[in-house]
Amino acid sequence: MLGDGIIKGLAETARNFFGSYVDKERLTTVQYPEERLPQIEGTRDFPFLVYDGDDWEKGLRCVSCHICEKECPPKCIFIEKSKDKKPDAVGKLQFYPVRFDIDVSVCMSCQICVEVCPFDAIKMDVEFELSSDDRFGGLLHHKDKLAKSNEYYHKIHPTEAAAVDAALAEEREKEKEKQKQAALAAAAAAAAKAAAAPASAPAAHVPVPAPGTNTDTSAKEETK
Amino acid sequence: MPEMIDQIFVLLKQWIMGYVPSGLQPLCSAILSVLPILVVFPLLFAITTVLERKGLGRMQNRYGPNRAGPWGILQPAADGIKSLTKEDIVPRSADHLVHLLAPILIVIASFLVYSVVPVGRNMVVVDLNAGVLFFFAIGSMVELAVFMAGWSSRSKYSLLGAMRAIAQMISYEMPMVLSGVVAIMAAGSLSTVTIVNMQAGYTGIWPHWYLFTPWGITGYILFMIAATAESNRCPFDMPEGESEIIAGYFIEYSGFKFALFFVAEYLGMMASSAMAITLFLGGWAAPFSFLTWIPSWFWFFAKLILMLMVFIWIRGTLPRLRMDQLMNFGWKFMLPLSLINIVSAGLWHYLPSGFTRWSVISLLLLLSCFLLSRNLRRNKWFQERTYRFAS
Amino acid sequence: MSVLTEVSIDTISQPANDHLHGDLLEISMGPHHPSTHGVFRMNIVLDGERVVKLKPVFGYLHRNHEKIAEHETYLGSMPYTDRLDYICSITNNWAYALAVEKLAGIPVPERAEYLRVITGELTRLQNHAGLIGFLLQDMGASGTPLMYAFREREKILDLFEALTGSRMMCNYMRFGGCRRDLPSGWMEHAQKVVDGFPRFLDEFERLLRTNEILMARTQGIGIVTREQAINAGISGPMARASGVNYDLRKVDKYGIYDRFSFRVPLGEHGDVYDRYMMRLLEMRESIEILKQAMRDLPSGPIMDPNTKIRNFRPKAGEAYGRIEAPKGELGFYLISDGGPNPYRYRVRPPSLINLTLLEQMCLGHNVSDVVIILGSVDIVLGEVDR
Amino acid sequence: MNLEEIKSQIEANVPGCSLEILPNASPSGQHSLLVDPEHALTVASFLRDGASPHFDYCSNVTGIDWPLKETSSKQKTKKIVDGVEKEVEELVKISTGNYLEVVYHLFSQENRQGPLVLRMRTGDRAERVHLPSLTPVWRSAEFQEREVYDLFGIVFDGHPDLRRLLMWEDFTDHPMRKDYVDPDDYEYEPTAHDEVLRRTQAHYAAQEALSGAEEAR
Amino acid sequence: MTNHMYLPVIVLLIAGAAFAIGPLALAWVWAKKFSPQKAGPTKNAIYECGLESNGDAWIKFKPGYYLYAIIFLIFDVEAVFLLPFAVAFGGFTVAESVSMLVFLLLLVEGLVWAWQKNVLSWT
Amino acid sequence: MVATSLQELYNWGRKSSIWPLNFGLACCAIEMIATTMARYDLARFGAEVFRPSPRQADLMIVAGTVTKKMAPQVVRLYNQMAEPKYVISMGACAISGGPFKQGYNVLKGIDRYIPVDVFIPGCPPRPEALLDAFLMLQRKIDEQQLTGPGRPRHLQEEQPSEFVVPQYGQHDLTPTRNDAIWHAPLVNISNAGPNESGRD
Repeated sequence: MLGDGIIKGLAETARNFFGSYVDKERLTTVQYPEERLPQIEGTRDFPFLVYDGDDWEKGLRCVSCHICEKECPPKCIFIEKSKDKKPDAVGKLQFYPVRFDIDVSVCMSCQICVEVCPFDAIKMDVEFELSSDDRFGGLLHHKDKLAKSNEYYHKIHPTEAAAVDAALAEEREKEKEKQKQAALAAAAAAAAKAAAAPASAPAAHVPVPAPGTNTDTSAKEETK
Repeated sequence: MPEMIDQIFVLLKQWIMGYVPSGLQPLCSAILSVLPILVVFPLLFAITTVLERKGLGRMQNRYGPNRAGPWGILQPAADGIKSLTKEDIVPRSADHLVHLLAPILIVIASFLVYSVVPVGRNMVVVDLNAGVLFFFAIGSMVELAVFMAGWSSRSKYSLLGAMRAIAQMISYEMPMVLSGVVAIMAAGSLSTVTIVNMQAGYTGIWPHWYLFTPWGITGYILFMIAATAESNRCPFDMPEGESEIIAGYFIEYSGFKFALFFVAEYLGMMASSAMAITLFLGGWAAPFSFLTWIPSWFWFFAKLILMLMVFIWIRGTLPRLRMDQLMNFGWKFMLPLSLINIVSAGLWHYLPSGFTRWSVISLLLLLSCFLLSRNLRRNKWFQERTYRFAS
Repeated sequence: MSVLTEVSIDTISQPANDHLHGDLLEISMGPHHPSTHGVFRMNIVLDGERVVKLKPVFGYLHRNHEKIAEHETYLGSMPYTDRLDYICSITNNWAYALAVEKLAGIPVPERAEYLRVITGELTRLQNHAGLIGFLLQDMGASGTPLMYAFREREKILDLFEALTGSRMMCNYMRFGGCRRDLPSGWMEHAQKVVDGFPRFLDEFERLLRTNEILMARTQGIGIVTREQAINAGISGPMARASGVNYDLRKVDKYGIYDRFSFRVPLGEHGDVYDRYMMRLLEMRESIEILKQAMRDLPSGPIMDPNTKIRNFRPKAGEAYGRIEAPKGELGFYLISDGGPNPYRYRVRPPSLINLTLLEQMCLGHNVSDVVIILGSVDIVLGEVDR
Repeated sequence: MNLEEIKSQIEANVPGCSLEILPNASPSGQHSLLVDPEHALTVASFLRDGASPHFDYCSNVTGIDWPLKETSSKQKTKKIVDGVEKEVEELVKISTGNYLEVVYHLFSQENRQGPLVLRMRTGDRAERVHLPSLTPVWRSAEFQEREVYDLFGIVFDGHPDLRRLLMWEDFTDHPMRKDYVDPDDYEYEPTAHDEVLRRTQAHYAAQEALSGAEEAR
Repeated sequence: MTNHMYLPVIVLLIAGAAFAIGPLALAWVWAKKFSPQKAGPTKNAIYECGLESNGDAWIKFKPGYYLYAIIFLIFDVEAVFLLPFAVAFGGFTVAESVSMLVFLLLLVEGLVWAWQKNVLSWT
Repeated sequence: MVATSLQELYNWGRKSSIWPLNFGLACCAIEMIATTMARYDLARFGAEVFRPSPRQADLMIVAGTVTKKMAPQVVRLYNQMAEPKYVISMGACAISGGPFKQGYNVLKGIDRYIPVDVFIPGCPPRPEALLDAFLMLQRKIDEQQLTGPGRPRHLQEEQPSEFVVPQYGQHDLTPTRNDAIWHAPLVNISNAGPNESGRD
């Protein structure tokens, strides 16, 4: 009979129509600004820089090795390496980025920077409400905007962050062990040489510059 | 008391008329009759658009507009303000006058047809003794306006839309008129008021609607299909066929001119529904004898909204036909069937009432429906298929 | 200068000087058109509404993928492949990874192969669901089938997001494995989605499979015969709708596809309806594969331990690797000169080649048919123009 | 399927054609067959209809640009220097390339075999860029050959509709060639790198010269 | 009464026209007062999918379309005859009805003829 | 008083009824479609009426890569839209060329030719990000003045409503940008020298 397929279809839409009043499956809308979908843990949007401790400038894990900049497929990262070294959150002397820009208007959220970073310094954020009406200022994120604390990282990607922390701790442990060994060896060597010459000051005692003296002065000047 | 409420608008008008000097009485009476139409139907149009958008939303597992005003009911107001303040663009090469006249004409035509629709007991603008004829005649003006719009825009897509529109509308004009003829035969009058009055009686609790006869239901379905095509609604929305010819005949219209086409489309849809109600669903008559205490105008609008919802429902479900299929369906199925329907309505008149009459006419109609649809499906490209699998 | 000079009306022989013919109408459909699936353009010459000539015009989304890839490292091209056929990023990743693996001779651990099959078949599900939704949208159904299709698609996208981090641009595969192992709870969630999918298919079939309008609109439209399909290099569901029994999952048995039992649906007529039904039937087969793969998923590493991701330099040579992407045969042809970038990087786009017969399919049909024929080919412009 | 066998099959059936097997060092082992352009169409028809297996399915067509590449290596040669034969190390320039190449990947759907990689080379990269079109044999080559024509500039004789595929008609370059120079439109790049940066700088210098009012910080 | 019969229709006609023209006039006033109309060569060109339109849309369109109009005319005339017949039908004798049936059949024959001639096949 | 309420009404009407142009270019278009679908439901804001004709649309969502071949068409479509009209540049490609900006056929940002109201970064942006941008556009509309010198472009007589449509050239589009609307900041070249330390 002409029309039975049509009637079957009509029945289906009617079922959905009435179902939408009783069944959550048939009313899937999440009313965005008020309601939000539960955040999925693995989500990635744009990269951010992780820092340890409280001071974002001091605690940045980034040592500006330029690996992410080189590997970034669309080349949206721009790093300027410092000329001097500063102690990081655990007190180790490191180079640091004088300038670390990510152009989110170019970034393709591919996560390759995260993958290649040997220092776990760059991670993916879940923040997506970055709309702006300022094409040049609003979408070029500088170091200050990119730096986010490790706690924040734990909040958005708990499992991953825990794994990263464990790995870092292990590495530090190893590092410490190595340093200890080195120190022991050095001590032994020093002891052997003790008679010959007085021990020179170990490298870890370089005076620390006052915090905030050399901030990202250049970063802000670039765009207007 | 029920009569009081039923006739409240009529009484209101009479009360006002009492204060009007007799010289102005005809004019005032006319204005008072026309005013409600100008208020009620555009309002109904606004409600329908909200209903449609929210209803479609619900069919599609979502809410639909719910931000403008409480529950989104002010959405049409926002759309209206936006349309009013939107720039009006007329293509350079277009025929400016015709381009301007088309939306005006289509709205006029859409309003005029309401003058013969009885929306309640004693509630009709003018009881023309050729009311149905008037309805169809004025309804054809819409076709003209649509063609004017499409042709004057001088865009290729609008030209295609206009060509489709004119072909489609004249093809479905015939089944629409002919399927209405059966009701006229039964009522013996072209006056819409008489036709409704003829259906106002009851047998037991059942009303004397023409819908409840074999030729009536056939006529009703044919009329509704034709009305869908006449008002360019899905699945017959070829003249504006969004996915094919972009926006069809009104592709070059912006601002309020475009809104007027929108208004006219819905007014046309409501007018066709109103005529279907008048011809087959007993107009303002209550569906059961024990419900007659509810005012007649309520029943009319209840039926109207119900039918609009069916339109929306269909729109939410069906894909569009193709032009040639539409024409085939119109000329090779609708037209012959409506002619047969006229014959069977005639036979009905001469056969003795009772079960025989029912079964003979039903059989005749079903058989012809079956044969005609088989003819439509004769094409080898119209079958369910089974598929083979390679492993 | 007009871009429309490409098809000139003079070059078309006017139909017989018959009083039943008017002037020909030359129309450009696209690049902005609601149903050209992006920025595709067809120059159409119409006699009334009948198509007498149709020339596709490409390039409105030519994003220089191949040229950019010649400047990128092998790893750096991986996220770009996501954006080829942007609906099925995972299968693109897979094809590219496969080509690189062939080029450099990299083995893939078993668990990674299973993960590839699972994500790849999920991709096929969501692509086909989306396609039939779009096809019906082109046919004029006002959104409802598309909404239902996207309702299901969102569920699969949630799975992708949980696994790969992104809804559409998954960037999931690496040469020698996959990027990330399953997070906890993913498998149960996926199981639920896969088990619920047939219900959606049933619903969809009730909604439209036997619909008279759908049958009338799609049957006998845009016919491609078996011989034409093979000669024109048509692949994927579109070829199978014409009865070509050529599914690379069966032919090449790449990855671990020889371990699963599934059937390949074949059409007879090669018209739009067959292509539509191929997608519906293939989804059911994909569900079968998914069930088997999820049942058999072994544990183990997901990356080949000897493969470097950074500073990856394959030996000089070339390789052509191909997979059965949802749209057809997706191939990558790579030439290495020993450097960190491919010397030549070529994508064999199924969408583009499936369009070869577009004109032939459309001739003699209506404008309305053109959009559904195009819809049934299942093109994605990112891949057509690259 | 063996490439040698196919080669001998073709040689037996297409007289006068010169074929060469180009080895492929990669683990994929997809060696290719270099066909001379004069006989390519005959060879193609034979491969489709006469060869066993029938290569009825041409999957992929693409072009490759091999610009002139001069490598110099030191070679020891014997030379008579001052009347005495000496072994002298000499810089020998080896030039390779300087041609455009088209590659066809053929498969047999019937026997499910492949790929057979067919190659053709042009005479040089400037004038002698004509090659026979294989579209008459495999329709699937139609768009792909157009693409090669567009992006590499190889002219396919016998192609039914050879126009640019991806770029616009008035475009004069062939962007996939290795020596293609991109248009200079990087006026502003917040995170400019390498080549882009150099071009941006050049651009800005030029701009400053034009309008001195702009303050270059 | 009869001379006022069509007065409401005329009023409705005027009102309908006002309903259309009123907002258009309002929009015009708005444009004059606040939001200037900005015509331009591209803006007021014909829309064709974002390209410049090539060739005119006002062509000699396929005459096949007009055949439908002719057939429509025939049947419209039929309807004009049918309507009075329908009104008077209640009082007809069988013979009168049969004569009307003959008239109908003649038209049906015309339809069948057109059908056979493939005039009703839309291409 | 009257003017204020008129302005409020005007802004409310415009912002509650933004009809986007049915216009998708690439990947982002799929997310744009997803935004209109049941889960995100752009219709709640009255914006599900995707008009296929630019005459009836208010908002152009440039969703995806604008190639040089497509740019003239995009500008022409924008020109053919009726005022007031808004543009959302959705996704990295539309803003700056994004990942494909090094391609020879990719336009480095649609704002070179037409004025853009809101930029959404992301590749592609999540549907929520589009909703967020949409809300931002609504806020922007809400703040617009009906009179006075601060009134938006479309209310000012002297401001253009259509922009130069670029032409296909032999190597590139001509002009490569519309200087009237596109003002790039100058790069601090000395700071961004190519041969700095740590780069290899």
